[in-house]
Amino acid sequence: MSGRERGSPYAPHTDDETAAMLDAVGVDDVEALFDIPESVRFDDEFGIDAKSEQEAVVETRKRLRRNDDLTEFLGRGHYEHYVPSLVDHLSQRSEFLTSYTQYQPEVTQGFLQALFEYQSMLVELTGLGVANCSMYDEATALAEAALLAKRVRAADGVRVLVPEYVRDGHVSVLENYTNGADVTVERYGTDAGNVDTDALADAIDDDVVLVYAENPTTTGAVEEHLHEIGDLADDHDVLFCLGSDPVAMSLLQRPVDVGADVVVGDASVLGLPTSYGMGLGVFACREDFLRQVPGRLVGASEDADGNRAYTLTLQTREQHIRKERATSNICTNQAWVALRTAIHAASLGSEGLVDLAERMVELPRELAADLDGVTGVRAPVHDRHHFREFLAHTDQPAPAIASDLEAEGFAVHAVGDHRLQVCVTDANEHAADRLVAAIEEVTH
Amino acid sequence: MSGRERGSPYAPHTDDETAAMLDAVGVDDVEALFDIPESVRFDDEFGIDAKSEQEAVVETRKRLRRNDDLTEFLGRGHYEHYVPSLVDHLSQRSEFLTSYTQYQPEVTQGFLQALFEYQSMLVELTGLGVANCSMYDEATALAEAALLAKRVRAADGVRVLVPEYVRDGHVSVLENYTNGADVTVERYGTDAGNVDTDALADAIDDDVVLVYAENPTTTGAVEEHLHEIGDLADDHDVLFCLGSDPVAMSLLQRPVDVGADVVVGDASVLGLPTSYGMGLGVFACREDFLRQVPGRLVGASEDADGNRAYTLTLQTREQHIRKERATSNICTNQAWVALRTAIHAASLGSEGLVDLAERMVELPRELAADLDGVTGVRAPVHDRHHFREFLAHTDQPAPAIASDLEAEGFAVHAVGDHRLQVCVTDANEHAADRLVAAIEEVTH
Amino acid sequence: YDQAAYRQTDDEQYEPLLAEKDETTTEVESSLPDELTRDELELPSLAEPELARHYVRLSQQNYGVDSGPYPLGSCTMKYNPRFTEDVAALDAASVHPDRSAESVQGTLKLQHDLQDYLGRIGGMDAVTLQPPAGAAGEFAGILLADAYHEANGEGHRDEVVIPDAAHGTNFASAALGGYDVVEIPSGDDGRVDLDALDAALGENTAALMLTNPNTLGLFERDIERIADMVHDAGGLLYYDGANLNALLGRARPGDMGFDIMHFNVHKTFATPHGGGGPGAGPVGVTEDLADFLPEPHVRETESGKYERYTPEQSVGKVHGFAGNWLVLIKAFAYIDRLGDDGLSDASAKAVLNANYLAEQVEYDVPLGPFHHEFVASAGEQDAADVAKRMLDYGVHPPTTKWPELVDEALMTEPTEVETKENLDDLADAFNAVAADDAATLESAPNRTTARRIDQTSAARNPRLSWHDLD
Amino acid sequence: YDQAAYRQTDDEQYEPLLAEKDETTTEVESSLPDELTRDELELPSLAEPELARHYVRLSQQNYGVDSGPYPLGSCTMKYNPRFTEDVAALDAASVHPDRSAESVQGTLKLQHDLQDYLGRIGGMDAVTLQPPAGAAGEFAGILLADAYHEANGEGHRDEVVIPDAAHGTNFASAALGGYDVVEIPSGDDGRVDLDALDAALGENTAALMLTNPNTLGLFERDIERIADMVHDAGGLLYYDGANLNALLGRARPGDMGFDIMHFNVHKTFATPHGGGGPGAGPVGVTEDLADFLPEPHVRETESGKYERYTPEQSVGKVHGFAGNWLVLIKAFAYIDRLGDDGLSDASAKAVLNANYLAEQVEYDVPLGPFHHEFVASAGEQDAADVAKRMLDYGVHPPTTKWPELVDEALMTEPTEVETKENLDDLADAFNAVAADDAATLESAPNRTTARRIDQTSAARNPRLSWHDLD
Repeated sequence: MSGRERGSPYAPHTDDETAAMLDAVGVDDVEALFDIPESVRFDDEFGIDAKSEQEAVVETRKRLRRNDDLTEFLGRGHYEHYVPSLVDHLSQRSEFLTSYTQYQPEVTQGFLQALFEYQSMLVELTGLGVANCSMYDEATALAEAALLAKRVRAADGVRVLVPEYVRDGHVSVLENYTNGADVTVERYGTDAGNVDTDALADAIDDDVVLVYAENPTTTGAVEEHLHEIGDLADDHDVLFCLGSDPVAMSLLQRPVDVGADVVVGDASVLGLPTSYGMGLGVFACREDFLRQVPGRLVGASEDADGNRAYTLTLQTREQHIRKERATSNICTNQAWVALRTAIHAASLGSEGLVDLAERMVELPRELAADLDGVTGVRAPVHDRHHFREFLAHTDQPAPAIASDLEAEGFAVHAVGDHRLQVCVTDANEHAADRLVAAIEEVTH
Repeated sequence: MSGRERGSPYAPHTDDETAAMLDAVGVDDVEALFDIPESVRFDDEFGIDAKSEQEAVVETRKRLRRNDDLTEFLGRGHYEHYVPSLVDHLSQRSEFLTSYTQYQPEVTQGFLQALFEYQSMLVELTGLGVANCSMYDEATALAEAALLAKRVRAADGVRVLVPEYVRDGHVSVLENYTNGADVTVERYGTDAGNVDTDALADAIDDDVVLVYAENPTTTGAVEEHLHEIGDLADDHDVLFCLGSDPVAMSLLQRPVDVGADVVVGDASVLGLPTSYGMGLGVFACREDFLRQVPGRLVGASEDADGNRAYTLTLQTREQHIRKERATSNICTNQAWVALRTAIHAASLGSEGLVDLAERMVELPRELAADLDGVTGVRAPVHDRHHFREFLAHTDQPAPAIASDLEAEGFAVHAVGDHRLQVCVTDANEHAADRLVAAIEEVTH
Repeated sequence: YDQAAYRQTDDEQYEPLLAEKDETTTEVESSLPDELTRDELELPSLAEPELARHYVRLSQQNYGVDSGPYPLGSCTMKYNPRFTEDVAALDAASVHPDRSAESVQGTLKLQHDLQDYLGRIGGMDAVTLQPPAGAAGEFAGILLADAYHEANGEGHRDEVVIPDAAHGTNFASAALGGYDVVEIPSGDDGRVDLDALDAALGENTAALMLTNPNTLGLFERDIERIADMVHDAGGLLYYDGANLNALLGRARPGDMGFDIMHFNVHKTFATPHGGGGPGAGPVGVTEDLADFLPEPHVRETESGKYERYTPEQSVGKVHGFAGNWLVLIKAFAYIDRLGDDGLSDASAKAVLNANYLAEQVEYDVPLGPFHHEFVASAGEQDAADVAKRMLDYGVHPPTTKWPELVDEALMTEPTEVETKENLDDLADAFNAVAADDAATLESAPNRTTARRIDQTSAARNPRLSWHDLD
Repeated sequence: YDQAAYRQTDDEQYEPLLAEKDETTTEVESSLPDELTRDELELPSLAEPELARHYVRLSQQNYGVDSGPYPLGSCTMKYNPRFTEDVAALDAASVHPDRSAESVQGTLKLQHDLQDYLGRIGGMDAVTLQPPAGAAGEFAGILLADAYHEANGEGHRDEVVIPDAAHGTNFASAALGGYDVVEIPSGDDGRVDLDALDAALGENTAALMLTNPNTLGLFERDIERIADMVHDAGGLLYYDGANLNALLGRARPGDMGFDIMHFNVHKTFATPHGGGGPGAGPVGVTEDLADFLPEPHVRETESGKYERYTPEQSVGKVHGFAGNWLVLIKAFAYIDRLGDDGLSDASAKAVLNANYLAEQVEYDVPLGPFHHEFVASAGEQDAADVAKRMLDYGVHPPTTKWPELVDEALMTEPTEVETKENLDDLADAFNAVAADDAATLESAPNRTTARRIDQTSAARNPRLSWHDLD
């Protein structure tokens, strides 16, 4: 640009303007404004070359193109559904994308209303009284649930029970977040892909603050013992936290009806493509925990003219006011993903969501049956209903099969030595027959 | 959607609403509203299956993926420059993309101003007094220029002279558009890639209404005889129409300075990627032709509060008012492409545009020199300055070389039996060395 | 200071003229000889943040279909599905028109399949995709008719007959083709007056150009008789596709006796109008005219490949390359998504919406029965004022003062995308304006970005670029 | 009727609540046994045109950086280059986190290269990308400190020292890690009070968390002395990266003696804040702490491939998968585009802008010299009212009432993306408000989508979903 020195392409200063501003500030050189002792001055370079936009696009693209183009049948907590084009187009609008947290509600009514609508959808899906407007992901939301349970119970040295099917990584996050609060995380047993309620009954006691279960489970089974878990939790005055997602909740038992006190999960199953694990943490709970809720809440109010208006509310729970006594340290959350999720959900509507969910029951049923027809494969391993995914037993070593399948263009999970986990949704169902053929191929 | 019958996904009617509306209209069935004689009723089907959005995306994508992924060194009137990302993001904004022609200026000030700015840029680039806010492409703009010349001269049975280097297809369009006005199109000679001014002097006469030349020419030469052409045209009271584009005009002789009365060209070289020939017809001319200008014009005015406002103006030239006596039949033009071009041009600014143009002089110089080093290749054919592209002589048959290059992943033009035409811009320069190597390879 | 995006103020009007912001003059220096270059260039030069803000703000001063109802009669402003933008933006769609046929089989197949779809929808034997807009399609159609008559030794036919209520483009396109226009008045019922038609037809008739349903929203019930009359006179029947959205799956121009037709892809197939274009105006013809189509045309070979070829008696070209191809991709994707069910339902709902709205509007609505649009009469009010006042009620007004058959015409086409609630609200706006007094109308609009704009001074004192501003 | 997009009216407020539009209840039917399914679901069900209009309208009621200056102190709201959106949206970026390392070499290389870039920029030996936001980065840093002390047999250290002017997240993150917070008051000069620090440090000190430049925009000139004091006490020095945009290319946390730091990618590397996130909070550490980083970490092998591994004493995980990866791609692309020159210039211009604006503002601006932000005092005025009134002048106000060191603080950070003209206009807005009377301030804003919103009743009578509305 004319009169603009080389530098940041996003700093708009012409040389003349820079000079006038330096003059106004009273220095000759911008370096004079840096009040940094010489001894800690950095006088080297990072060694990163400046590039044109075109070059920068090419550089990032070149790296990403090293990824193999595989058709993924992967799930285990991160899922893909077809995202309508409109989600991209609307969420990319400048006013949404480039805004900050809604500290000035009078000029951010649009985003506040979108978040209010997101919260409302989660309230409808869970049946619980309160949903916040996002956590990072399912793992951190679960951790926040445990901390909420601890606060609600106000107990020392307590335990949280999670079933064996939960991903190790999620448990690690849970432990990391709760260690500081002297919470111990314990696993309890499962039976044929569901919670083993006897094992849970044995493990549960009055020093437990939270028991967790999932529906569907990480290995894809529909959980059939939710009422019993809820009852067991009630018996011991323990909070019952259910892990689920908006698609599953649109079809499966409503969390509030099985006694869930908190619902966590990943809502980015609507709104985001596969994103290397980027998520949208659901956090919904009973209304009586309202003042203990972590994260941001949008509430309805009125403006000076008496018109309905939205605002962040109950902020005294939050770190920027309550500091070390806050209900959470969260500040930046996943608002824009929540916007995308809300758009996706609204574009499906009730019926679209239920239809999608029902397909998530039928597709794994069909694929499991097809795989069961392959010699040396037995599917599903557990005699359960499944949602999106299921385990398959393989006579041959599963890791080798998974590796061979990559060469054929498919990605599946190997879980242990003789189990594959296969996830099928609207995003990959078109390739399900080819997957079966490929598995047949590589196992013979 | 619940309560919504199968049909158009973009018709929002629920069954209840449809029923209520039919009731209000007083018919039982929507078919009763179609006042079509039975004898011409269509009672068959088109045989096109309805699809989900996902399926429709896949279907179109599947077709397009049959295209080979070649690095193109193609030009000859359709060019690619890197389009900044912002052009896509801004032009895709709903308010721009989904609006109609600005018949109600009070609610379309945004687009009107953008088009006014586009016109202003063209006025600056050409030096001429008036630029309209778009024609379809260079070929149709040239045709409109010929028709304008005929109107201005008010002559019968007249001739238009175009140089030999113009694409046959463009001449065909010109002939088709002007036949009805009894205009004859004649070619005149060229010399070493430029206009042969002697040939032009021989051809020009008082029955000529327009003489056309290009800068750069379709084969990439910078035209060195513009002043002479302008003088020849003046001598015979003939309009001089120059073909160019915004990038070339930012560096090469200013059209008004060489006596151009009309400038046509393709402005989509800024703003659009390669698009199978989709264009943006430039049309600029002397101010005294104002009432004869084809197409739409945006003008500045004031609103009732005295504030500056923009509006379509001089509409009495247009078909919707003047009908068969209009200056053109154009209605829908290329407004959205003009918006993209304006954004691209503004993002480059004067200096960015001039820099880009200068690279378009340097890149073909370098590439021609490299190709000249290949045995059996001589480049450039013409001892001229070049812009973006040039002709290269090949000892071996050029069509066979072009065909072999496709197998190597490159597309170039074969022009005649022993000439390649090679176009190099910021969009493909990264592959120029590989092209040279590939040509070396396939010619040995 | 410029007001933030969320609100306009009266006293601090934002006037974001690029040129006034940061104009810079660049001295041109080049490796070229001085005499071959210009001296300087003076264009605004903005850093990206300001550029983004400029256009975001301009966009916010613009009304689109995504802003609300846009019932411009004969313009068929319907919702533009965004997935079509995505497929048109695919890398694989971005190829040069001079690529070899072998290397762009995907593009050729898509061209071929769209030709095929449009042929089925219009009842036509062959379709060219080359015309870059509806009016360009009309002109191409006239060219084809011209070539046809010429080839049949009927080159003397130099008249095109057009009803008075037809689109202005019909007249201009015929004139562009070198034809004399014979305008015929409409009958009292708003349809073609057969006597007038009969009188107009003759040995010099090259074609009749007809819109059906016509611009009043009325189906030309006598279409078969009209076709016979035109054909008996040796002329061709041309179908203006502007109102095809009213007939999808119910009637086809080819079946009605039309020989040539154009499609307006934005009106029928929901491609965005983009503030004035680009459009695309594919032209369909019957078998007799197929040999005259522009080149290159695309066909499937016996081996299942696709090739370009020049029809035997091709008229040549009507666009420098292949027309507005990116727009055509969007049209293909739309048709492919909707299929028979969707296209047929689109027409049904478009017609239902127009009829429903016509019922709710208190202005006089003469003629009928209507298909996709109706023309109300503003009566004693000035239709242009009515439009301005409707802006104050937050809706886009209909097309005004045309066709002239109806006094102070309000030509209204809601399309299939509006809900009943939207139509009720739109009717409320119509009816509120109907009750407004003349002074109110004349001073409207009051709630828009700009108030009433002085068209007269704009035309009398044309200021068409920055260079013309103070 | 809802007003068109271009203008709000007072009497016809658009209230587009999805739930009020077209709510539908769906009876759930399934192939699953009844007892495993819910009975019904009641969510709004909109056809696409209405959905598009709903969100387009909502967006138009929202202020973003593309709408104008957004000088929220400590939030660093700078322009978000759009090309980074494009690369994050590439198909190749969309992979599942459980993919084998062999099959996602591209993603791993990008992770590795971003780790490398951040290490160079921060002067750190190793960087994890896993924390999904700045606060999550703080917490991860505390975890690392905890593991480090534990591994060194210093598990008794249970205090984290934090200056009073620090971000609230510092306190909350330390608490989340199980630490007691020892808050120290700032000195009169707005910087760390060394005596207070000395008094706070001891054998139980695990870490000092420090922002530099601090939230007043002041560089902690005694940083080396502070580092020595903390290290002598056996503690670690934690760098809060919120204000790193002030130092790029001028000073690096690692060189100042910090052991752990986090980066806020939106503040320093221009990723969009998206109305509240997603962010990303990579954490850098010195060599001594590298073995404790979360798993999986990414490294290059000798063969030039990239692999995931678990650092020897890894703390485990702080996010279920790999953090907010799509955001990190944008950060990489930004850094790669700007390079040394651009990053260094960004800091220069950010600091110049803050100092220039501070000069133009007529409110009292105590302390200094400033780097990227300054804190003015609204004096007798209520800073929150000042903010509301600034909205009427069309600009986004600064952060208010914090840090508490300055009375009625107006914490202002224009960032490098504003032009001189914008800053002058912003100063005009500040100064106009400074001259406004109390009544005017209290009744503001008047020109916004909503007028002053009642926060008290929102909190007292929480209505947090459609179900709570009348």
